[in-house]
Amino acid sequence: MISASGLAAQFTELVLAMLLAPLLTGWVNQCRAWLQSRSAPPILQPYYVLAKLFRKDVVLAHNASPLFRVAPYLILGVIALAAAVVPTLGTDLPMNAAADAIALVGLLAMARLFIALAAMDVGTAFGSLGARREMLVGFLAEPALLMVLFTASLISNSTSLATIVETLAHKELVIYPSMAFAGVAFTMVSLAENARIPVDNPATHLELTMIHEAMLLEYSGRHLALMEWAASLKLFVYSGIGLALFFPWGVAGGGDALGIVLALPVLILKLAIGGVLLALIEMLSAKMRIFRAPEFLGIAFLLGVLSMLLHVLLER
Amino acid sequence: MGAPVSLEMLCLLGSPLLGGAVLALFGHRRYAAELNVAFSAFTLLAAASLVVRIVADGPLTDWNEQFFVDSLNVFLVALTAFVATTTALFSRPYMRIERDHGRVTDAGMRLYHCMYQLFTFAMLLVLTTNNLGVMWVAMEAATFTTVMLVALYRTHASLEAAWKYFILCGVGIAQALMGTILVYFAAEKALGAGAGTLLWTHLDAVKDQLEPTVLSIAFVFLLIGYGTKVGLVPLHNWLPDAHAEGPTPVSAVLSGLLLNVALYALVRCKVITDGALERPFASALLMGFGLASVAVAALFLSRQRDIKRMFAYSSIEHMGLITFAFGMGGPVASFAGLLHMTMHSLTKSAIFFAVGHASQKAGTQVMDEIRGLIRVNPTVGWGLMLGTVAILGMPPFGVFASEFLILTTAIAQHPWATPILLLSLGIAFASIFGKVQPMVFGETTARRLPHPPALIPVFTHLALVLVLGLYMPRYLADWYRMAAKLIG
Amino acid sequence: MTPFAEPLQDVLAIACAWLALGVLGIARPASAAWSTRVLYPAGAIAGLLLAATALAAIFGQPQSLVLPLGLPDLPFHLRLDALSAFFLLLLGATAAGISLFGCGYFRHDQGSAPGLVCLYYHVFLASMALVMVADDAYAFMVAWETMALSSYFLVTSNHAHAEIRRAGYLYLLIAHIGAIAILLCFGALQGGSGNYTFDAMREAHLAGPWGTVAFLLALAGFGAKAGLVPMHVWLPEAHPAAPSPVSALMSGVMLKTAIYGLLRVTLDLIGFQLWWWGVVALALGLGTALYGIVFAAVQSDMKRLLAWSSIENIGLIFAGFGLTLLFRGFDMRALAALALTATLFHCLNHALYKSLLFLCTGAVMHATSERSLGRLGGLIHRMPWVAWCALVGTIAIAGLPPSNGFASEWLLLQAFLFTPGLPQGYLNMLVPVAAAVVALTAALAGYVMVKFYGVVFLGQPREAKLAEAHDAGLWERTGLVWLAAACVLLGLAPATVIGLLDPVTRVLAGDGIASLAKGWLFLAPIQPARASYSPLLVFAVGAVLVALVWLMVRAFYHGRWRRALPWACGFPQTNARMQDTAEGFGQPVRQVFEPFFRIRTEAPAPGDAHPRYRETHEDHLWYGLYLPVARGVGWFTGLVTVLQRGRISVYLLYSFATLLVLLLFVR
Amino acid sequence: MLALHFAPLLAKYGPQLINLLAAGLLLLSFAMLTQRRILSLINLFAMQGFVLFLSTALVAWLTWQPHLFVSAALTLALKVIALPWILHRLIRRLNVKWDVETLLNIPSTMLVGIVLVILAFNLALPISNLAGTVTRATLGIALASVLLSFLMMITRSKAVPQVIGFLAMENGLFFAATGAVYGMPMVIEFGVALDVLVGALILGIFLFEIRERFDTVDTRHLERLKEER
Repeated sequence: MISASGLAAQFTELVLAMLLAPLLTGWVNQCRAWLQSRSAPPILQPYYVLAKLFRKDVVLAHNASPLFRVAPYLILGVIALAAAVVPTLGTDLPMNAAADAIALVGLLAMARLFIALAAMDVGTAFGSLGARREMLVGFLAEPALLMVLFTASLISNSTSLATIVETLAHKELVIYPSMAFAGVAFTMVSLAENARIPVDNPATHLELTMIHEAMLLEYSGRHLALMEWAASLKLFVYSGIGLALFFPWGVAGGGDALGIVLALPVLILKLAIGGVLLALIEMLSAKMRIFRAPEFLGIAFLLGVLSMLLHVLLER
Repeated sequence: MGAPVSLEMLCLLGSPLLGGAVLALFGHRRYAAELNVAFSAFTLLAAASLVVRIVADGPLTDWNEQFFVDSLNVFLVALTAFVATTTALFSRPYMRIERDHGRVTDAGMRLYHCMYQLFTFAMLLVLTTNNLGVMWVAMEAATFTTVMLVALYRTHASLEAAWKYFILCGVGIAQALMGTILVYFAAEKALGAGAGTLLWTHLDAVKDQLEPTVLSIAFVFLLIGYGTKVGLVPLHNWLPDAHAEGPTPVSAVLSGLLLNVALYALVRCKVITDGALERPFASALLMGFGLASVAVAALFLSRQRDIKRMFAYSSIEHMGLITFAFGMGGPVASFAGLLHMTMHSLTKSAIFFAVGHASQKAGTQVMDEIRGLIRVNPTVGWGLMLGTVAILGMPPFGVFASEFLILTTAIAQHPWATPILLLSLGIAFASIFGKVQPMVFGETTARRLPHPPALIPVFTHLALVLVLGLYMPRYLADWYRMAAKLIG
Repeated sequence: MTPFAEPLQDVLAIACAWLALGVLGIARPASAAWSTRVLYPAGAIAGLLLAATALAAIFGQPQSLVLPLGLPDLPFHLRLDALSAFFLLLLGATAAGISLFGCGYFRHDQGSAPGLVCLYYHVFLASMALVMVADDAYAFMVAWETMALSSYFLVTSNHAHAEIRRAGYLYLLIAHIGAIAILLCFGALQGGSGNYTFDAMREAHLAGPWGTVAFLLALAGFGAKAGLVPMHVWLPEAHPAAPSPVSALMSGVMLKTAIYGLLRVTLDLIGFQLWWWGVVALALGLGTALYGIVFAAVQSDMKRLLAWSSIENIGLIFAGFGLTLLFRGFDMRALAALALTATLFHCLNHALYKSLLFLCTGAVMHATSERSLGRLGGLIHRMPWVAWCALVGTIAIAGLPPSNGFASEWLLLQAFLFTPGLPQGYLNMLVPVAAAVVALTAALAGYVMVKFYGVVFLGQPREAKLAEAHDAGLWERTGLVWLAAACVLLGLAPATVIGLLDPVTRVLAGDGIASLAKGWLFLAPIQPARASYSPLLVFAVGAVLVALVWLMVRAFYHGRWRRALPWACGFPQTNARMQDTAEGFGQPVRQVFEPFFRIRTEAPAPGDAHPRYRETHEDHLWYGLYLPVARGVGWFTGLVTVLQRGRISVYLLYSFATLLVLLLFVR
Repeated sequence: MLALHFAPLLAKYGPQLINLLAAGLLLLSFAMLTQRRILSLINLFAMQGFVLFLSTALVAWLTWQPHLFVSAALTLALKVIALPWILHRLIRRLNVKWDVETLLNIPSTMLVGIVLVILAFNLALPISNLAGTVTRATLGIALASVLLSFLMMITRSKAVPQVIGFLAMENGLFFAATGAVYGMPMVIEFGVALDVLVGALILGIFLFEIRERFDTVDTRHLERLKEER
């Protein structure tokens, strides 16, 4: 059942994801800088930051509990697990049998739960504020993402991401209007989930507006490094999901090593384009008040439901 | 002819009669209460032996057929004797406390004890006689005795209650006499004039030859007459007043026994009528009145402030339920009706025992002023709580057993009736339990009772009800079955 | 006699043992030591035995037994089949943990004497066991109402407080009305045969309308017990009012007895199922789930919060049940089996984690004598055992992998994803909406549980006295750990659980899905290509990854760390009161779902020296449904009093009129 | 002796006589219904009792049943002598002479009464046709008088008239018993008579009790026990 090639593919993919994730973040930042006609930081900036943070001492608040210290490792681990599930290079992934789309959403939710708990642990005003906002984003974004995935699974009669990609990429090309809706919904969700404008601004520490950063306020040193890494990995995972659902072409089918080798440049290309698009969106839209976020995500959720409805109505 | 009256019957009817005579003289002495208990106990003994005899060798007619005892009335006889005895036990401390409070005089005590025995006698006579006329006379006598008992305190309220009781039941009973006359009129055709004409056994033998029109009119009069005493809506108005204003032991026997006895008379007449008529005329009437009583009584319940008054209305409700069951007829429903009779009288009298002590303790019958019984007299509190739970038809108490049978039969045979029953039972539960709970639970400032309360009666009754809900002895069941067969 | 040869008799014996323990309790009512050191442990052992017996019995043949008790024509019939066995397993396993906890918990005075509480408690357990094995209407009703009664006395055990009495009253009232509905349902089921044994009901071939009547009555009756909206109002009152182990027992097990009854009646006793019954149940269930979780989000009392979340879970269970009926109605057996499996699995999970969490709140209340979330916080430092057990429960109830909660929700969602196969146009539209509601509910559950856990256990203590809080005692820890372990195990080995459920679904849905599961490692409901999930693998890989990260960090970098004041954006003297309160945390949900609530706000005046801001969220249904009904009845009773105005002539007129009417009626 | 001579005559005119008496009874019932003064009410009651006695005696003579003679004697003793005497003493002690206003004014009461009579006759018609006795028409009249006294009890607001109405109702019943069927069995006749007597006595006692508690015998003061709206 679990082939050696599969294991190999799984491993390479995971490692690749872990390593490429900061690069993607860097690339997005650079694009933003260009679009804002600023002089961009080097594309490897995230790596430098991580390295520096790892070297620094950890400063813990007095009443930080063990949970606070365990959380970063847990979060990075869980998101890495999620990354292992998403087929970016090949569809022959053993983890796909272990965790399907629903489980993937579950894993991301797990990460969110822990980051929120960790934020509440120290017991400062900002931590709990951030946690609350994060959960607010979460409880609307999570079902929306699930709806998007369900649409795909209804199309491909399977919740396993690998099968979904197989169906979408390697069957004859069919136009799925439902996927258009799903695509819009997914974009909105991933903007919110990755703390991007218009929902959040990754580059600010303004107390009143920040969500994700507010939760990291009390972290320092390697813990912070892990958190940052997890954040960029999360971005990578979401891009992976997006590509798998909407641009699955180029992902290698069932276990041909050559395909995987070919898939790599395709992936990088797609990621690059995706990064530009992301930066563009962030450029063009303005940060909204936090109270508007529910409406924004609510729309995403409804679009997700609509896409399922469309599928049920038109495509069966 | 001329067969000597059997010993059991003699004791059964003789003991209360004698007791009445004796207590009329010594009713005010210190040992009067014990005497009262003794006479009742002796009656119970006689009843028990009578039961044994009936179970052994079937129905028995006695004293050239003037008395007739079959499985239908023998169990009511036993029940009556039993509850009369336990109530006597309860009234011992209760009346003592009343006397200490100065609410009853010596003359009052004499009257009380004497009338108590005579009342028992009258009821037993109604149950055992074979003669519809004598039945009527005895019923009237029962009314008189209880009227005296209700008026015992000679207060404004008690007099008013007694007066209403007297007038309403008197008029009602008069209608019953009209009915009896009509029955006699019809019977003459079949049996010819003579002393034997009104004997139930004879009527039962020839019931299919009786003139239907006459019988139906007769039954209407009988229903109005005895129905008034059963407390069927809209003939019930005397009942809450009489229950609330008399001494509590009297309330206990009134709703525990007298209603049963009246219903028994009604059932006897129904049997004859059903025999004579081909259409289910009597059954329809009984069901109608039963449902009306259940519904209206349930609605009244939530309005009550006086605890005894509330339980009086609950008696109306249960009588309605039983009447409805008899109206439905059939082995199951009649069985259930009889069972419910038993359970109701046991439970309700137990409740009145507890209520009596509770209101004595609080010095009032107003429910809002009775609080936290469980703190001061836990036993009284638990008696009231368990009794209430039982009367509301909560398993494993026996009342539920009969309600179970009645309701399930109802939805199978008369689905239209079930919504009414469902609503009524729900409202009744809400009203009664909502009022009893704060009385039992919570905090209080009241003192303990001067005399130790009589708890044996309460918990004997409740224990019986509990056991019968879970297990019914074979012979008891057969007994009910036979009785149910008689009712049809 | 060899163990498990006669499981039904064993069950009976255990039930009797529980009763006996209760009676022994009132032998020495005042002595807490007697009941907590002797009786509760014994009760826990009985629970374990029950679980073991049931486990063995699930795969055994159905057994039946007739007791010489009950009505003359209707002795108590008992029967133990797979369904009963499964719920008995649930009961036994949960009760064992709760009783263990109780050993430590009941040491304190709960208002009533310890012996009495012990009596109620064990009668409650025994009656629940009897409900599961009853095989005729009378036995069932007796056990059912005994259960209601004993739990009522448990709820009101601390009856000095008026609001507790009110809660108990509301509870018993709704339970009783529900019971009457169930009774009538049985009356409809026996179809005029006059035979109330379940066997007879299985034989009786009902006419369509009667079947529908029976189903609706059952839905109403059992729904009232389960806390189905709109019959839920008693639940958030009664569960918090009871002592915590009792809340755990009520939320965890008693609600499931209602599910058991509903399954028994609809899938076993009624010979047929109509698909639209399923739609009704599904709609009600989803509504309940959303309603419950939204209200849970705004609660500021930790036990009320858990109670509302019980309503949510019941809603999910009903949704699964409705789906089962839907598939059954179209005779899609395999899918019905899938939905049913999800339902039953969720019952089991909820029993475990909800009792776990309620017990945790109990421990917290003992340590701090506080229930209000606004006065707790930072307890993870003072009571680590409770905190970590609670974390397990939190993850489970939030439905996150690899917990058991996720496994059942995963199955449920899978079942939803199959509904487009239904041969009914409109129903297909139902899928997305229904699935969306389930997803939303699950996500909200995460929100609520973060609020619960974060506010109670994390952050800084909001009150000075919390510094004296002590961790749970040994007995209590044992109980907590038992339940937590069960949650973890069920989460990691769902395939095994499905194996357990297989006989049940074969009986009720006519098919099973265990045979299709891809070995013990994977959970693959219909076919592996379609969907498969292996929590063990997920857990293992996840653990490995976390470990790797940790090791690498440790390997390459130093492990230096020091303590300091929190940073908090450099704000000076931030204190504990600046953390989010429970209300604050719930505010976003309150804003998004505003129409759900009946909100009353007390805002301070502009120049207020001591400004206080209070906001209460109440239930529209209470004001929109219950109070009007009560008022209506009140008005009606007022109308009836015309009959009793005290004038004797009028009374005479009544009987006179009756006489005349009847006389005319005769003519 | 004398009786033997009258026998044929009676046998001839007996039934008509009885019908005449029955008519008289009904007339008296109506009179009582309309009568305002208590004293004359009692006298009317006594007269009704006398008519009852006559009819009973007549029936006894016609059918030659000894126990009917006894009950006739009973009627005479009880309803013509004892009860009116008791009632007279009663009102003298309570000194109530007037029963001023009735709850329903007299003419409308009369109308209702007539309707009742018609109903009663209709009701009794089929039965009377079955009756083998010489006194077939009497049942309807008995029924009517029972209903009329019932009506009277309803319309009177004072206690004493209500009592009288109650006793008049017993009269009607008695008449039904003797007129329609030739008297009930002995036992019952006695029992009924006894009950009537005891009842009257108890009522008397009560009236005094009520009198001294409420210093009036107007039943409208007996309206405290009721349900508030």
